[in-house]
Amino acid sequence: MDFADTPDEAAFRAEVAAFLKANARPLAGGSGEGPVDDSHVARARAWQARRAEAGFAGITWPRRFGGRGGTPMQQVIYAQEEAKYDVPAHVFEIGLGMCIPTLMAYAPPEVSARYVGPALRGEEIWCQLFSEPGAGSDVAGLRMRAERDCEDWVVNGQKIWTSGAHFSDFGLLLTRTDPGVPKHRGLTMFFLDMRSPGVEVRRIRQISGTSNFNEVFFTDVRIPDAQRLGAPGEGWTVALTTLMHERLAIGSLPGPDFGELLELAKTMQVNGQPASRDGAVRERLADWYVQSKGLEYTRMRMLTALSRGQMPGPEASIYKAVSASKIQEIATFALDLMDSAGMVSDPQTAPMRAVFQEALLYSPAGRIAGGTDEILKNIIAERVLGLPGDIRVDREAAFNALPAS
Amino acid sequence: MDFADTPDEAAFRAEVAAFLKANARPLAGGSGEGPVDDSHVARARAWQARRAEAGFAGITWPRRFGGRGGTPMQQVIYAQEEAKYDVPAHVFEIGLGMCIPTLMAYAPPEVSARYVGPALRGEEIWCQLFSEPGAGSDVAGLRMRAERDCEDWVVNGQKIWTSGAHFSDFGLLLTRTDPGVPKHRGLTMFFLDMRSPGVEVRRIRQISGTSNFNEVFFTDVRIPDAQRLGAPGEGWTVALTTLMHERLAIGSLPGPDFGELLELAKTMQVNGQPASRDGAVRERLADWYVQSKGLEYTRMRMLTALSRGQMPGPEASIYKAVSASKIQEIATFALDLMDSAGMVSDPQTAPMRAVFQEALLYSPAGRIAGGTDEILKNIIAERVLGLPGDIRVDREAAFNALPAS
Amino acid sequence: MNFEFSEELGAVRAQAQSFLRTHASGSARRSLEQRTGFDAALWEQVGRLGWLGAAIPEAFGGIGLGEEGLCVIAEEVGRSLAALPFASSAYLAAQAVLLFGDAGQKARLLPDLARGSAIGCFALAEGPGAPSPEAVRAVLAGGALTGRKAPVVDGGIATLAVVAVRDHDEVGLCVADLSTVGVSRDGLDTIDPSRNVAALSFDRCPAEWLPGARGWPAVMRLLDRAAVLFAFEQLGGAQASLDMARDYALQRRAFGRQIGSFQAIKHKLADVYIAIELARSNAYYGAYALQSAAGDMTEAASAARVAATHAFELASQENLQTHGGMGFTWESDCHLFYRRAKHLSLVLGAAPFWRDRLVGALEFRNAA
Amino acid sequence: MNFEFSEELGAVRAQAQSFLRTHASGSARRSLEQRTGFDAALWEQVGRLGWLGAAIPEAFGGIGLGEEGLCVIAEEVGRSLAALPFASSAYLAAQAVLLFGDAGQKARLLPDLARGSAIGCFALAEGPGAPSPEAVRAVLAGGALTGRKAPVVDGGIATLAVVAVRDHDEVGLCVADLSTVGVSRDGLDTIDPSRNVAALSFDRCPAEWLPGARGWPAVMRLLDRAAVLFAFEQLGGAQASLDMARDYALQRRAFGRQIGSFQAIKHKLADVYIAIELARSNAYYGAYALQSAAGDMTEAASAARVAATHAFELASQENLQTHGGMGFTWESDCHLFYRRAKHLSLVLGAAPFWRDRLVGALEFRNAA
Repeated sequence: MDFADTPDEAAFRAEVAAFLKANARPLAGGSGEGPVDDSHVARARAWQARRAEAGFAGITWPRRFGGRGGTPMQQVIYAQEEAKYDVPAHVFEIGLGMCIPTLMAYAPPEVSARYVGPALRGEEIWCQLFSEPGAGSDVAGLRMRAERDCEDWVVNGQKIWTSGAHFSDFGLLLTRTDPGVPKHRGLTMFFLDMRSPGVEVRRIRQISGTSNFNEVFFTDVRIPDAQRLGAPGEGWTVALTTLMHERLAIGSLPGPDFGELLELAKTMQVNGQPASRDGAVRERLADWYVQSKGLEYTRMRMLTALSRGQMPGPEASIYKAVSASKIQEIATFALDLMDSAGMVSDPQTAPMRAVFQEALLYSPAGRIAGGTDEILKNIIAERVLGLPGDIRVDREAAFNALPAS
Repeated sequence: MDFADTPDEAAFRAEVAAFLKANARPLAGGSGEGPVDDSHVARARAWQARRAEAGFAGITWPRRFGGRGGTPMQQVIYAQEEAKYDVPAHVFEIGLGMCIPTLMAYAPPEVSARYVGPALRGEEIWCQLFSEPGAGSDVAGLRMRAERDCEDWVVNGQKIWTSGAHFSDFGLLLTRTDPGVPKHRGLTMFFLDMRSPGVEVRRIRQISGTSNFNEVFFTDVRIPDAQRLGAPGEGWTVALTTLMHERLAIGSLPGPDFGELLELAKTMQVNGQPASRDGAVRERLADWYVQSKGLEYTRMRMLTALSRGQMPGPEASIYKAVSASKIQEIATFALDLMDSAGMVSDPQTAPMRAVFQEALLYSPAGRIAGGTDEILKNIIAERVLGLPGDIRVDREAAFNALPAS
Repeated sequence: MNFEFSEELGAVRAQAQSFLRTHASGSARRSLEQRTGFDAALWEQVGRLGWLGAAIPEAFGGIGLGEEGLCVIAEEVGRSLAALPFASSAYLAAQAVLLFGDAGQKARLLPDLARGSAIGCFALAEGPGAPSPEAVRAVLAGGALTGRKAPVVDGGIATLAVVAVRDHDEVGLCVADLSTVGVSRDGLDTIDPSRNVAALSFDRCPAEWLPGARGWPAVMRLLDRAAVLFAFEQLGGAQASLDMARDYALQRRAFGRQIGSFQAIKHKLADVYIAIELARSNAYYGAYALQSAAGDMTEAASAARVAATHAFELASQENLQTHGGMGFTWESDCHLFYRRAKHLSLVLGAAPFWRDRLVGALEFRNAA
Repeated sequence: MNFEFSEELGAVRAQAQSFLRTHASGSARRSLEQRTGFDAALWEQVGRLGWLGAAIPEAFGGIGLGEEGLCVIAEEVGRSLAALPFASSAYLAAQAVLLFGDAGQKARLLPDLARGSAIGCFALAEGPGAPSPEAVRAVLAGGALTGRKAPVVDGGIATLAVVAVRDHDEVGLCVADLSTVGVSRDGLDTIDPSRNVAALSFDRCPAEWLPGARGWPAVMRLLDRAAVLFAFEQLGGAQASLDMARDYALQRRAFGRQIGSFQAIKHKLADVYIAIELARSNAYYGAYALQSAAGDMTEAASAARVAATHAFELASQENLQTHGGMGFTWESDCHLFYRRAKHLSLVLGAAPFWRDRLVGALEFRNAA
């Protein structure tokens, strides 16, 4: 065993490193990503254009659409190297990671040709509009209605949890076109211009105070039939393509880990000695180290598989299943170590600039967004272990005969 | 708040205490219950006769059947006081706690009159034959066939997990008399003489080495129709009466608790000091204390309700739900404290006469027998919290159309 | 066997519950969004109802319901999430004066605390770490108090403070009027902005000892007693969280069924129920020990506190989780419970402190 | 990125798996019921296959597959539950001689250990408690070993023992032939009677130092290396437990459905899967550290050991639980895994010892 690149991988890594060194500043502490405001989006567009110019955008995409025609391992190597630099990358993750691959799979070549290039060069940003207030874990239970009217479809309803909707140019939209058939069979996928009349975007405020998501309201929005992806009623199949790409993007969540806790434990006191000497603290430090390293090495095993030409599957669900609740537990435990002062969340006052207090408030979202703990365990049980699906009462009944939530 | 008896309760307690003091030896360490061999059963019969003679058997039963016509609280007071004495009581728990109450509820008065007295006086012991190899948590899925033949029923099949079958005189037997209707509607209840031709009892060896249970095989066993309880096809309703009485009997399970662990922790070393000084050990001691006291005080709250004339309900499920896995966790943790010597199970050598090693081996059964962890949580969710039942696919189909396990 | 609150206190509970349902609804959210940390109008009403004097004898302006009465009200305050300095004033400041004050102090301070015209707070911590005598560095010497206490819950809105101080080697409690010169207050941002928290600085501020509270054991006695009352407040919050989760699980549908029909949700909420029942039973025993001056007050208080902290944290986390995406939005009330659960778990010694204290008491008893 | 065993070792694994499926089936049950604690016939075959010499150089009679080769075989031995003194002899005794013996000792001892004609055991503990130099009281002085070691896994069937001893203040390892006078052995009943465990008493028994193993750090170095190999054996047992549980959950029906369709079972087994994957990944890193002599051997070994102990204990417990009533009968194999899981978790320092060791190493690295 070793952690070395193959000769091809090493050559590609060197090429990437040279590009980055010439074009970006190395990270100097922090995540390098500030709040997603207009200027951030502008910087992200500029960086995406630079990447594309250098041939590092769409690394795995076909050359005919402007991609590099490279391997998934090259994609990973690029991401590993880029993570060392202070560049604004997240703005394009959903569009390039999920929406455009779906477009390339289902749109006629001339349509793809129109949209792929601008997306690749950061000129147009895409978002994904699937979830609804009544359709979260159960995406296929969505109600947004699209009705045919001559050459257009008329769309009414509400989407939610739409990352980046407020700065996106285009959106991938899953709608219900036939409520009279079972739920999975009455869906149709479209893409649309987010500036279409009747589209209204509102930010959602989270308990952490930030707004990573939006609600998007549709009132008589007209979408040309030419912007349909896949046949009417085939939207679920199209959506599975998108969601498959989402799963590949799931990683462990950022947040304080055993290292931060060890640092804290050295400065806190328990019974007159450093908390790091306390058995209960040491037990947790050890267990969280083992979990974190376990995830890190699991990723290396998956990369090894990728490097050998295999594709990782639903096993990747364990990242979020483990790390989401771990962050919440670490935050809770760290606050307990500070005792009453643990309630103070002012970064000027709280130990370690309040990383633990912040984590207390954002970690609950980590256990829900992008798949709840419960959905992830279902995925592992069904798709990895091969256990049966839950009993479904909604498979065969017409959608409009199901009770509403 | 106080823990005092009402005047009536105090008078009854004094009466019980006087009887016990005159007729039994106080407990001197240990549970007072040895292995259930022939001599134990004989002692148990003798003690039951003495109790009955003094009016302390069937405390809550009607006087017309030889009971005392007392209150559930008197039953509890008797049990509390008796628990201080070295008397063999468990042999009759199932018969008097579950079988005879079912008989009294469903048999004609003259039949009850024949059986209740002998059971009360310890002359006849009863067991309960419900579970089968293919019907554990799902008792109503049982397959044992009873077919009508003139004035008799002919029974074939196998029962399992039958406590005390090898020393019982009579049994309460749930059978399937109509496989052509949905599962809950095709059952019929009988009682039978355990010495009937065709009944064969085999002991089951558990991993702890003891045999608390039996398998019972039925080959063309004939049961007179007069020994049917309830109408044919009404067996499930009759069984619910029996099972309701079972639930009331559930208590916390015996096994090592925080007290034993504290004692061990004082003699084991962690990093050169007594393990009881180690933070991880202290955390567990505290949490297990809180759990145990929580159960103890919960019982007091239920007794208060009982004393006020209310009946405890499915809330009692929390005893076993908490204590079964607690014992397994305590045993596991205690062995870890001993490190490699924790594997030695010889009571002469192992710390504290190997209570923790023994608990390691018997505790898994505690999480299963009398309701698995999973079933208990379902009961709490459905019957206490009012959440919906699991989706049932077996409610309406004919039993013989269901796939076999 | 009479291990339940009396019928009289049952009536007190019913009245408190119904009053708070009407008047405290939205109290926490208003306090959170307007950053007042305090619902002044509700406080005035609560004072008029006599709740603040529940455990204060009638001779000092209370209504003499006893400690059990205060437990019952504490549970309802917790359930309602009311943004009140109730705990600071009634469980800590008033109890300190009642337990440790001399006759003059009781007569002077308790009536105002009982009617709510005075608001008390309790100033123990001086930065991170569990309660300990060594951590008390504020000094009271010659009637002048100097030091900095933080965080002090309700420190920004209180009129008087019970303060842990030292005079050379001796640690104890004193009482200080917060309107005098030499007191400065700085508001602190916390994880639960529906509650007021401040740093209090005393610069040669006039203060007087509570004569009965000299020595660390007296401070711990106050903490033990308050821990039971906090446990009831936490219990109320835990039960409200579970009720909210259950109602949502019955109402919300996914995959064509109520989400409460999935075992993942059912067993999660069963676990929460179990934690709450264990906490309730331990809290009851705490109330019994509080009222009856039982010999095992430390074990009773520690167990009640540990169990209630666990129950409210778990219940509020899993309530949020049960609500899915809506759970982590600002508009949902889930985060109000989640914040309050952590706030209450930290306010008077966190769980590790109480676990250690519990085992210490068990060792002592076992050795004795 | 090449974080996977080589194709060659993949073939070794396949061969081992297939051999053990045929020849080790029932080995643990026979050993348990006949109280032999040992499957002698299987041991002979395993010796002939060269497995015992997997990590022993060819010069000393081994087959030179390296430490990674031994890891792969260890996982398969664990999966099969084979009742063999494999760990005692191959991970501990042979490794001790290889690491710390002089040329003469290696030449004399290793070939027999490699072919299985000698069986080694490792005698460290002297009663309850985690490994520590202070707990070593057996004395080697003037070539004579005196002391009592218990428990010693495979102590009743081994032909030679590597023994932790002291000479005044210095602790280290020596090797003793168990057929000499002065050795007495007493069998010990344990929670896993499928394995032999004994107390070994040495009364002025001839023994010789392993020259490289003077000082406690050398003992710990052996433990670190063995911990990785034990982790693979535990991992194999954990995976076999999960496979058994999944198969049963697919086959067994209740309430008209496969029990594997209930979320309570699905999520339980998902938790087991997660524990196993984390353990597997940590064990892989342990194998890498073992083979490459990486600088973080202690962290790698401790993490592998802690994760594998947790995984096998959880997997074997929940396999039993998934089987319901059948799970706790003597006839079911569930208890064989359950017993072995606890046996393996105790055999070389239990989880608390390794957690403490891990954090100690992290503190040291962090401070350095």
